[in-house]
Amino acid sequence: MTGNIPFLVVGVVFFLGLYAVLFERNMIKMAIGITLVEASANLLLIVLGYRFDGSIPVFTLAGEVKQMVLPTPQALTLTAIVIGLATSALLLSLIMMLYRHYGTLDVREIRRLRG
Amino acid sequence: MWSKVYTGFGFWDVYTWIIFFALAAGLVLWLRSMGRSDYKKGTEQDEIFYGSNEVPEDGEDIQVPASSAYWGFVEALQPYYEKLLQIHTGIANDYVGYLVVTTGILAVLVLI
Amino acid sequence: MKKKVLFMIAILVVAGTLWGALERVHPFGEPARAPMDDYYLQNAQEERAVNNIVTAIVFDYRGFDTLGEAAVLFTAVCSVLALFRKGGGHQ
Amino acid sequence: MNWQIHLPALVLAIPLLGAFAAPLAGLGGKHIRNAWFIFISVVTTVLTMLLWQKVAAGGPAVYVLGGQAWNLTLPSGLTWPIRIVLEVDAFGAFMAVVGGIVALAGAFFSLRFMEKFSGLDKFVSLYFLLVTGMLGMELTGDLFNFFVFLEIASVASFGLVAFWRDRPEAVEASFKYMVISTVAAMMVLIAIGFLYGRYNAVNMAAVGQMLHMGYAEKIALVFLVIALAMKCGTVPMHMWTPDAYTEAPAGVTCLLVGVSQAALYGLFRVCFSLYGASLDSVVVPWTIIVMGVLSMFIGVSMAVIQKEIKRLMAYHSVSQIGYILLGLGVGLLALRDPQAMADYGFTAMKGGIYHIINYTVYKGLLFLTAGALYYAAGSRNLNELGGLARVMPQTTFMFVIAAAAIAGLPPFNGFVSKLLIYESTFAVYPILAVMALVTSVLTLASFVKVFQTAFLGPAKAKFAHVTEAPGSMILGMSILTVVIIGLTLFPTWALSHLVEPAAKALVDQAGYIAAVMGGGL
Amino acid sequence: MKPLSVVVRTICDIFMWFMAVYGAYIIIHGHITPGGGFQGGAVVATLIAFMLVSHGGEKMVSFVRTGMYSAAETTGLLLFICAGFFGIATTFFYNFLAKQGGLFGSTVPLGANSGVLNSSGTIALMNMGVGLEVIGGLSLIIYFMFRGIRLHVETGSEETGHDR
Repeated sequence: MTGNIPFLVVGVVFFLGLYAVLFERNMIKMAIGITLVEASANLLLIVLGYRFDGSIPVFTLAGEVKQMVLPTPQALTLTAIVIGLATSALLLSLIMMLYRHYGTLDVREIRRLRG
Repeated sequence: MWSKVYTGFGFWDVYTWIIFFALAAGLVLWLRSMGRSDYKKGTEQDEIFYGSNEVPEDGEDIQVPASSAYWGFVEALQPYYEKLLQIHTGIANDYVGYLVVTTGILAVLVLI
Repeated sequence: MKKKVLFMIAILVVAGTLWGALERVHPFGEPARAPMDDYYLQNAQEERAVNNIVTAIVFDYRGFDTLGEAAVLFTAVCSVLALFRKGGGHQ
Repeated sequence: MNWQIHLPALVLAIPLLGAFAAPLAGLGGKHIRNAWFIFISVVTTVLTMLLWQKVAAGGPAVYVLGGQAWNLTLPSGLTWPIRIVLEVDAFGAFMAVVGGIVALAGAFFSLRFMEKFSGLDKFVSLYFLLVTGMLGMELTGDLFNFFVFLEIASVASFGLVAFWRDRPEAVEASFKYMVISTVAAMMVLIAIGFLYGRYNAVNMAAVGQMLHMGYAEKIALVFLVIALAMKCGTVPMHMWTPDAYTEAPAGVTCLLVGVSQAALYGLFRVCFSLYGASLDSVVVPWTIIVMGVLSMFIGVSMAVIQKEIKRLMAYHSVSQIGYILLGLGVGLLALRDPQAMADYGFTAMKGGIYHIINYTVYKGLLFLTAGALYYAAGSRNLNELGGLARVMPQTTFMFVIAAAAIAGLPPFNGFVSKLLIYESTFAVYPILAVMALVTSVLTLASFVKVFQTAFLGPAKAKFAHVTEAPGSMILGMSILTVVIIGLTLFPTWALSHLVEPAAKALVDQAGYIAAVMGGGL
Repeated sequence: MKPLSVVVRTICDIFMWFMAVYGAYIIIHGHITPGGGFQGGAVVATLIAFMLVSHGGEKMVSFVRTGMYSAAETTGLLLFICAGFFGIATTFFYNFLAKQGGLFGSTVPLGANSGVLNSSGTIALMNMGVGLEVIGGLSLIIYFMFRGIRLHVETGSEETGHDR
């Protein structure tokens, strides 16, 4: 059971991210929540690809290697990190624009579009 | 290309429909041509009937605004619409919340 | 208030099922079978003359993903630039 | 050498090249940029049609990106693909054609519509990236690649929705869409992570071949279904739809309709081709059906009370998505029972898939006419509009056609697909067909309201100066009008050449897997 | 943003060029050592953030030529997609340079080795393309987000759109 603690961490980070998105009123905190959800997804991929006693999948000056960790999750995570970065940059820019228009960061006051 | 669309219970054929439509239109036009033809332009017959009131110049005063359309329908379903508008809060938290709630419900249903 | 409780339960259910599913994927650190990754580890260096297997996957075996990734970054840059563009009429 | 084998890759690479080179084209000034915009759009649309023709003639097209040969999915005796494989079966090619048509119409429309904005280089780039994302979701055969294209489409649509950034509502709509959509995209990524961890493969066909229903797979299915259903705007995750569709520029809204169809494609690709035969319970089909019925009814009843023309149409798109979900959900319900499939399931799927093209085309046209109204009259509020049929006869004509089609009036194309859906869902549960009929009536009612308030009525002094929309906008709208009339007059041809192969390809999970994995299961 | 103290500025002036060189190293050696185009590009783009923090916004805005960064971004992307297009004789994205001799065409010894820079074909080329793109893109994001703050302080000029 203790061996699976990384999986538990993924669940906890996902929970915290969703909590921040659902219950925080401040938009910046919501953005932090979204990046936490992204982090949990990336962590999930990395955790799935780990092998005990595995070294990094790079042969340069590697010495004697018995086995390497799975490389595909790392590649997928690289892509997912860039996507996460792109979305967070855009999200923060949108929040800046919203602050300029509405003069507040409280998400409950940004509700001209409803009904 | 010219055949019918079978639905398993019936069929749909656009050409039959168009022919029927053309026949009906022809019938209507024929009936219309049988009517009286003593309509004169420029007389009282030509004017808009507005409840025997003066007809306003700008059309805006005649038109029924869109928010008054289907007033009775909306009024009859008032409790339903109140509930519906209550859901559409416009708060981003709630929108994500509905997503998560739906996921939770479906997850529980699938796992049972 | 009722809504908050509902959301809290929903988050707990979703995160809990997520964790439960993770526990059943495979034990941590011991992927049961990894034919695709073993293929990369064994053959990538020979096929593409590259030492860094992750780079080989990122730019060759799954290169199209990386093109998409570059496109996402480009999209974000375009969007940010469009948001903060100098306003006013024509260019 | 036959260049047509590269079509699946070219369909994605050409708009991407168009997006990357748009800053260069923008250096040359307005005319070169516009020429580039139109040129790439036309080329993309033509390529999608060629791709459809190729798939219709020769079966599913696979394309191995970066492989030694385009069809070498399994190199040297391996039993799993190691590269990204584009896989286009009849359903994917059909969706690509639909997307290509709306992309072309939206491009023509945007030429004049966007003229008053600055930063148009960015607009052209974002538009092509949105097209790439949409087509990529429809052509790819790889789960992670699907996620990447989903994100391209999402991020591009956030940027485009907020393009008029001086309007607070536009930024607000973009923000709301972004928050919910990013969370959903991360759910997709987590689901892909599960499937990767279980089977060490991210290819749809390879995963589909090995799939056994277990705990992790169930959770992955739930996450994929809900996230993709959210992306196409089903109740109760539909709240972003009216906001985003209303605030995006009209040409982009037309394309966003196509993007929501791409998400729908992903949903059904996951349900039919990835899970398919191993989908052992009726929970997921019934969830899709229930979500469809809810979408139909709640969407249309919200639409009836709207005052803003685009918002009304956006709620209608929620309700029309419900029809498609209903049709294909009934098909999914009947998937494991050959008798039911032959009785009503296949008809329902044909109806659903036919409704996809119908919905995309007429909804795109409706959004374009709303944009033309907005361009000409400067208002979207139905309380203010009135009497515009006198000054905008062409727009009015096209609006009437589209409104009749969406309301399901015979003989228009919307009627045919709705008829197929009514008659097949009646066999499952009569109440479903009744709900669909009621929705159709309410749709007609709300479009009568739009027609009566915006186009009919006496001329208003405020709109005395209004003239007909410019030529390129009319051209963009008439492309879609021609498609609607074509689908109306030749429903049999459309059903037998476009829809039936797509439905067959969707049901045929073994064929989808065999195209990549080769041979039998 | 206000400039920081002279100590910070001096250290940053020296240090940021090391960062640029380090980033370039990571990009160029992407196929040999851990790292690659994105990571190296992010390191180089930190240069702008460094300058923004240490020297303040005015200096950064006067230093940055956005046209250069846009050009770097577009060049990188076009290099990337063209590297994909050139392989279309075989398939789109085919690695047509690997093990052919010539540019990036050397072979490497199997197993652990000390790395050959001139290897791996289009992988190295694409690394550079992505590196250029990320340098340009991230720098532009930082620059424009900062300018967004400044626009807020000044009076932004409004665009009218269609509400004539």
